Amino acid sequence: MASIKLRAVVALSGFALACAAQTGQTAAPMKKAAGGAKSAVAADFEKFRDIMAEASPAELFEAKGKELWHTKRGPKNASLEKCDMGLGPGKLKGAYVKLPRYFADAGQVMDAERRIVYCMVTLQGFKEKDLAKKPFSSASKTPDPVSLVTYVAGQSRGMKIAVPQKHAKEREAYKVGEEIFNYRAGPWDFSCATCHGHDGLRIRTQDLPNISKKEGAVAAFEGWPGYRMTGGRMHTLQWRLNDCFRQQRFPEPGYVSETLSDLLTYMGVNANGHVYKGPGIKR
Amino acid sequence: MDQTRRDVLRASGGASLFAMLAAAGLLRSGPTLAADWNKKAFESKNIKDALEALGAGSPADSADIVMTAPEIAENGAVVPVAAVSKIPGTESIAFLIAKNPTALAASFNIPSGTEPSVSTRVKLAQTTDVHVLVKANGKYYMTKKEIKVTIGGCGG
Amino acid sequence: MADPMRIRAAVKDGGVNVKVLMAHEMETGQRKDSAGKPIPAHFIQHVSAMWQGKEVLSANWGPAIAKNPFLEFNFKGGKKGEKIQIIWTDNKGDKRTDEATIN
Amino acid sequence: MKTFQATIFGMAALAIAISAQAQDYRTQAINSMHRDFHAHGIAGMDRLDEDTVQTICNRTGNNPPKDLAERLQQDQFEAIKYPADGNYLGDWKAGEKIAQRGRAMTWRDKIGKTSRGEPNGGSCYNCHEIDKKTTSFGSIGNSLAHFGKTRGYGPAVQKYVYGKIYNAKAFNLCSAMPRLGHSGTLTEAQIKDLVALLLDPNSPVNK
Repeated sequence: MASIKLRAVVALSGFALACAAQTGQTAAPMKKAAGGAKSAVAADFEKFRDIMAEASPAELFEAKGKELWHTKRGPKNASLEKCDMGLGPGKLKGAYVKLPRYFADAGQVMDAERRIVYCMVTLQGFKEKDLAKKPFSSASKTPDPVSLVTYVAGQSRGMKIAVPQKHAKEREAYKVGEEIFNYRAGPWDFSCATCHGHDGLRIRTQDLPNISKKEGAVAAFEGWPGYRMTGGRMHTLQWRLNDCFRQQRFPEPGYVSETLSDLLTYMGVNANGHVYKGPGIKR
Repeated sequence: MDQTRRDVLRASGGASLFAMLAAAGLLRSGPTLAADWNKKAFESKNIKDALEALGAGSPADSADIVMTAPEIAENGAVVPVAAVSKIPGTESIAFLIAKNPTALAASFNIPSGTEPSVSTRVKLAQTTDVHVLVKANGKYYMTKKEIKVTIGGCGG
Repeated sequence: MADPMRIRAAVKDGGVNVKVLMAHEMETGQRKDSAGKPIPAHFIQHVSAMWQGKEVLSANWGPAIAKNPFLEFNFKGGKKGEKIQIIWTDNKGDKRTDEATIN
Repeated sequence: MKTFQATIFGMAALAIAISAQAQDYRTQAINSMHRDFHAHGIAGMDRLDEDTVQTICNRTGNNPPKDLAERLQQDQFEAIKYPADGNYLGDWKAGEKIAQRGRAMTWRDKIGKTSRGEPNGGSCYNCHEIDKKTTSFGSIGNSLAHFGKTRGYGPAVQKYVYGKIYNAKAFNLCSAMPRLGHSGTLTEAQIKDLVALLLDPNSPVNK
């Protein structure tokens, strides 16, 4: 029985070859074929995205985040002015581009949003459970950590991405992040790398950055937190990763979890050396 | 008229600033208020009705109006549009969108001393002509440009 | 209460260039919520820009202006250090006034 | 049974190739995900567990030794359920809708249905050019435009296409393409509709 089927496979191998490109590794010629028409459109998109970026709605959320940072709030009626984002309490200039990093007080590697939530819990007395309930922007509400991340990110505008790899835990986070990035599972056999591990791929008309290399990692780091034109909502990388895992057909990752900090360490380190433009605009 | 305007101002809550300005004698021409909003024009379903409601009739095509807008909008929810009028005596600039549920998107009054040039961002329901209507010395002029709205994304 | 605007006013080419971002839903009244109920229209109807007590721009808007609206214009006569005010009013009667210094 | 044997074989071969430390980070990654993820809707925690194909592809960087890949492909091939009626061609119009629809199998969707109550989509245009009229297509997969026109319409091609959509891993073990039949994403009738989209001479794909 098996041998008959085997023969069928051999007989069809010509077609199998024709379809081998479906694996994605040989998709490059396709990209080129579609390239001519696309590049003009892409150039037009870019031009108007630049126009948008000159006065990005993200600035509204930076302003809101700044107000939240300095306001006494929560059960402990405290501001976040003593929150240490890695450069010392209250020192925000250039902090975002050096995250995720290891924090001795928490004994963990933390990305910007994870650290802000940590500060909201330790300094202001909010409960992480409550903050994790509805952590992403909806049509009617932008959660406070989102505005706060946007504010903190804005304080690194024009600065070089320099995610540290000094501490052993930071190096470990990178390695574990890389493994998570490449881990295929779920009903559709997807990993992060399926879409974001190769050069020059698109889903529909959307370019997919290759996060395993610097150029793509920069493209993925850049523009977040981002104002999404669809729905007009401000989103952070926590949201982006959550939605990636949804489309990866995985179960849902925990908000500000270690898994996500590890993935962001992998991405951030790969993007190191590039000048961060600040909160951006997304389609 | 002056009295009415001041009453409206006082009722407008955010007017403390103007009360101050008025007291300081700075308020020479007060801000126009929402009462000016032309309901009929803004509720018109098509360009023709909107033009009628604005009293613009059939405006002449003009090459002296320059509209800047993308050929293809990356996202119909936020489409940057800008218009500059080179027609002397420009008093107002309006944007009208042919295939939106209501055609009139915005109307800007340009006082003397302000350049006849405005930029904003609009929503487009679908691929459509966007018109810029200029009123200058009491006469109306218009230009238009088609903006394509793409679908895209993976829909997951 | 409405969130603050972002106003940038700068002397440019002999005039003043003003860029304004306003935090507003600009709900069209055409959409439905997840339960299928229409979401009522809620949008800025009127914007006014003041400089030295003079209105340098006014605008009437419909709901086709994009969420978190943007406005840019230029006027003559403003100098560094002077203030401009932007006032918006929406269809529910909410309003917001913010001020910025020309630089 | 066969799968089990192949797995043992695979593990033995791989144990030599992979350093202890890399293995350690991998274990940490898996533990991390099991600790940090939670089930949401139809997306249960079991989705984090690898099956044999996934394990082998994960452990070899999607480049398994040839003999191992062939064995596992054979397993996958044998598990393909071909239509009992021997007919592979459905309705290309229905196929086009399935190809366009990107919704299925996420934590927002239902079993066999999208969040909007439509039948599951195949997400085909997300990765492939198919009907040239649709200009919004992805490039993760190759172009399928003029598929039948260039490759023929015969029963052998039909059977091949059915099998490829049902389980792409039967032909290329670490293919990026989901196993749309094997995973229960698409029904037999839906796969037939997709075969028709590519291979019905009247389908716009072949115009």
